Amino acid sequence: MTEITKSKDFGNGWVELNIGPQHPSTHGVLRLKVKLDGEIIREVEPVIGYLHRNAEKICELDYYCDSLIYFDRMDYVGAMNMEVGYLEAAEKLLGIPPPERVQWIRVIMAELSRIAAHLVWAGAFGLDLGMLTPFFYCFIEREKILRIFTETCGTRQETNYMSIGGVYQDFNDKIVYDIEEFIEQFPKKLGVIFDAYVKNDIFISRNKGIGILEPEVAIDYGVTGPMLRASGIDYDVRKAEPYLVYDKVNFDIPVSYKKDNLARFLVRFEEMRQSIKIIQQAIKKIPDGPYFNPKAKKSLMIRLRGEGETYARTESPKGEFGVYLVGDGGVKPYRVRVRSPSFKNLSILPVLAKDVMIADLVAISGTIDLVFGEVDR
Amino acid sequence: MVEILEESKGKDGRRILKVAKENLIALMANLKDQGFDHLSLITGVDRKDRLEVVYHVHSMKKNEYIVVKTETLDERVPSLTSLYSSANWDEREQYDLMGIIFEGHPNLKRMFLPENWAGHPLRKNYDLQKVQYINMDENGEDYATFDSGDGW
Amino acid sequence: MSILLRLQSLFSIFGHYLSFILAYLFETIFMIVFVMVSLIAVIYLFRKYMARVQLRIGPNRVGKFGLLQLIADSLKLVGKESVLPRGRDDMPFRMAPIIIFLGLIMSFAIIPYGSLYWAGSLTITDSDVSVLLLFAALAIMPIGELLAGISSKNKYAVVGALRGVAKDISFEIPMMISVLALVMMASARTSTPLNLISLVSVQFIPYGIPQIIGLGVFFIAMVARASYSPFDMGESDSELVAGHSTEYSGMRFGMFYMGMFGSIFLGSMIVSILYLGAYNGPFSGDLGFIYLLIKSGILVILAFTIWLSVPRIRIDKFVNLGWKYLLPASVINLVIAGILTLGLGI
Amino acid sequence: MKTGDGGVLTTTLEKAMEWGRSNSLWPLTFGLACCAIEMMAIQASDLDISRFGSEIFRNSPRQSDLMIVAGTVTKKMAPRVRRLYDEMPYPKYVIAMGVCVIQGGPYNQGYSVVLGVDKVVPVDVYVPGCPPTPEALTYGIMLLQKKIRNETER
Amino acid sequence: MIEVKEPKKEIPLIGTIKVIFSIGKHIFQKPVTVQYPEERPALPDRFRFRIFLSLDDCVGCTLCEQVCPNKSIAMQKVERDNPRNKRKIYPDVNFGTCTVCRNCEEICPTDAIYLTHVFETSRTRNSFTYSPEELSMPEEEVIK
Repeated sequence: MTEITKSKDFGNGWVELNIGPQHPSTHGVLRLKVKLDGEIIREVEPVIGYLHRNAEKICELDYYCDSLIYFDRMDYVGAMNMEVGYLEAAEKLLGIPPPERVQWIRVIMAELSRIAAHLVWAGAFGLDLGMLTPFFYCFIEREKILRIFTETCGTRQETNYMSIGGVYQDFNDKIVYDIEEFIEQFPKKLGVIFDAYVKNDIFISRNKGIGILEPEVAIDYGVTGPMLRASGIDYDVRKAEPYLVYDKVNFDIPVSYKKDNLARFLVRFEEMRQSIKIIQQAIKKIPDGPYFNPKAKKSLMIRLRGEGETYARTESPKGEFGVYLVGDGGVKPYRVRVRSPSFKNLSILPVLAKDVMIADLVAISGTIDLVFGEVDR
Repeated sequence: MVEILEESKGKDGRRILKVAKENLIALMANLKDQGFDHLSLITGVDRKDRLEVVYHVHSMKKNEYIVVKTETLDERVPSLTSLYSSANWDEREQYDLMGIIFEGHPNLKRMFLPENWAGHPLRKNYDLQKVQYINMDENGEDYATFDSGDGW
Repeated sequence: MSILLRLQSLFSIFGHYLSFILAYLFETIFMIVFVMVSLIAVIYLFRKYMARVQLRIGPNRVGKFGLLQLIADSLKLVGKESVLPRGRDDMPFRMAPIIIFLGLIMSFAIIPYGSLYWAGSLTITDSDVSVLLLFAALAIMPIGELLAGISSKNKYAVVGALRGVAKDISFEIPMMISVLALVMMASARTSTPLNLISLVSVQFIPYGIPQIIGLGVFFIAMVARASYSPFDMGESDSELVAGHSTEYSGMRFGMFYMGMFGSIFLGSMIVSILYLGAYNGPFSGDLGFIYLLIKSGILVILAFTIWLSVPRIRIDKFVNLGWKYLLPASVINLVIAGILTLGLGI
Repeated sequence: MKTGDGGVLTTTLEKAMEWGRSNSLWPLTFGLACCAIEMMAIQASDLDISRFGSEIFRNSPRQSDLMIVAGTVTKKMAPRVRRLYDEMPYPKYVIAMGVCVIQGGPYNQGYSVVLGVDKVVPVDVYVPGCPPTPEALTYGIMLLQKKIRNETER
Repeated sequence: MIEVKEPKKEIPLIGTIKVIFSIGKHIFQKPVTVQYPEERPALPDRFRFRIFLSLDDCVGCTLCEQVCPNKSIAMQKVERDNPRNKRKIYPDVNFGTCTVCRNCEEICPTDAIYLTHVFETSRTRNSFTYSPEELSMPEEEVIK
């Protein structure tokens, strides 16, 4: 909308069209330079950086405990997963392992957050395709999760719930009761949303066979998460390299061999059901104990020193989320590097959206599940 | 066999291989043959006197992780785009923020910032006090400027 | 007796010519007021209905139940700056919204409304070829959309307008064929089958029952004409920002907005006239207009529900649908109509 | 009718226009970052902004009255924000949502974030919070409505 | 690992009609909207938004200033009679940058700085720096 382009002559009647940065289907500030041949897209070039917020630089200027707020704002729809990812790296670097109870709490919160992220995606994907109503049903469910977050830690979206070696506040009975109530009624509501999508012939025809991603290409481009699993590779960091207590809960990785948009859609919905399964087990197994490591007392927060380097990878809603931390013995990190899954997943878009129609481009970029706080950081 | 300068284990228990930058491509090709098909991350670390480039390589089948490190004094490192497609954007990003020039990269343009942005922000000697501004010209292309009246 | 003649007789004290001029003037004012009021009602209904389906409340801050919401909207749109973008084709750009609105009002003028207690017959124009007139008037609105898209010199608008044309071509022919079947059936009973009033009067059973395929084809065509989801590729808001009306603002956009809601109301009125027996119903003598409103209201709500729950069809799939399914279906419908008319003599 | 102090008719008309404008603020679909999700949440069922007549999120800046700048405005994005603002027809209003937009927020020490969107476009109402809860944003919109009707100034 | 199956193929149009009806049925459900200005949402106890400062408790330790990730807190000299605060410095908070991360509340050794439920802090001017006195006042008084 906002860009001017002079009509360039490509010699074959192609028109250059700028989609974004303000465009309803770019989920934020993606700009796509598209070469159009009538309705058919011949070339796509994503231009990113419109939300480059220099998080990696600012993390170097702050204490270890403070950097957490920048991680919250990376994948802002699934903030808890980002916190888990950073703390996995930071706790190894600083040598402060979290107590058992904290690990279970983190698993529950991360999975709730994953559901919230997928719900936002599911609603926005419907809007991309021109389906207005499921968005609202998704957000009603998401509000319930945010309600649990508010009860637990006081803020809705950018929770900043976890701290090094612990969590900010402990679970109480009401929170446990609310979570149980939520997971009891959620599968039914999810079924309504799911049916609203997949029973629809038009929805199927818009997604089936569109945007086929071969597994070899996906690995070559570093695509992870639901996108890779929809291409038939059962790679999930929660199973491949279990962190927290994911090895103590029983869940399955949803895989599809169809490789198209519909497969990605189904995999994400199945992931939500698996998350419910994880929460159901975790809420029963959660042990008593302290909710933070005494080594990381609140008053000592700003005096933690770390040396060496760690790389921790976790499974965020978008894919493999990695944090590479380098410390030089001071109270502030020396280098923070984030492997953001959306960034890698976006790099596959020029391959997927070649010789498709404009409507398909919207559907494909919808299934990639982009969050720009994470792409641009 | 490629000559490995140093082999160690990090705090997280991952194998770290240190290699001279001349041998980098050979080592990576070798690793790719062994099944390390997923180049997960490229990181540049500014060690003040030298630049360190860290590659995290991962094998989907064997589920193994290897960290390859190399160092450069003249900001130049061979590009891995011929081996891994995922190196393309990562290297552009590191060139943008860290100023590492990847030789042989097909399209080494800045990822996030405009082309004429002065300096590379993640370097330790980058001066945050010197504020730069960005504006857009008639064609929709960005340019950076030190003049506060010309941009935001 | 139509409104025009009654008005003329009312003004007959002014002499023959003056009374006709006054009658035309008042009729036009009535017409525009009726269209405006019904549009406001439809938009308000849509916003409330959408809100309730989405488990929300909808506008309720201005006036009781937010009844004045549309007044506020239109006041705002009137007071808003109407931007004329640089690089436009001036004349078509200014004309396009007027053409759309004109086409809408013209089509409303041709519809037979039936009668209401003391007001008598509400039909405005009565012509022997009103079916042809109606479809001629309906064909005006796409021209406005095309002009709007091409003249704004915006790539989204151009693509939107071209999609609109492709869409129109693919449903126009099946629509006309299904109307042809209707006229064929009616011609067995009446000497003026092209007159909408006599077309309604011969529907002892609504033609939607023997012509169920035609009803489906025609309803799809009417939803597509109003560019409602799933056929809103012309202004698909998640792909082409706002399609052909991207560059319009202020009251000019307001006309597009009204045109969009007006054409679904118009479409459901036409469907109820052609297929559902219009103002006929039990005890319908003086209540005809109410029956028509109820029938078209149900169809409008059906169209809204479809809009809210169905994703957009891709344009090539729709063209495919138009030529490969709708056209054969309408031809089959024509054959059925022929058998019914000639063979069975219904 | 006397000129200068404005006749009764013009004031009534002016009042009516202000009433119309304040009750029909159509926001621009313009999400930048985290706050955009909360902006979507005010549109969603739990805190239904359509009660105030702002339900129609228009995609084209030409048809919208209110720009909710939701999320960090980076230096690269600022010219585009300005351009979108220029494309909107008068009368137009801007709400700065979230602390990133007000004064740079958590990123105020960095190199690529505009410290306050009021350097780019004139802002009518500032809603602090990171991100503001939907209720806080609704309060901001109500404040803007009051401002349009010249009722209060905060 | 489980394989996700594609949904069963239905007769064309039947599924779509089912979806239309199942969505249309929602009109009979009660709306979930909480009408904000009239009905206050029941905020949980732990909900946090605006920072308050208890002037009598503050000892001027500057820990909150150090821990604040985005330098929203600065120490101000306030002439006030408080025997525990020898240096007479109190924090002021810039709500134009505060991200409600609650680090200051956690680290405060005397619980002088804490967060409360007040969230109606919108303004029409870009001046969000609250002096220590203003921080200890309720929001309505600050506006005046």
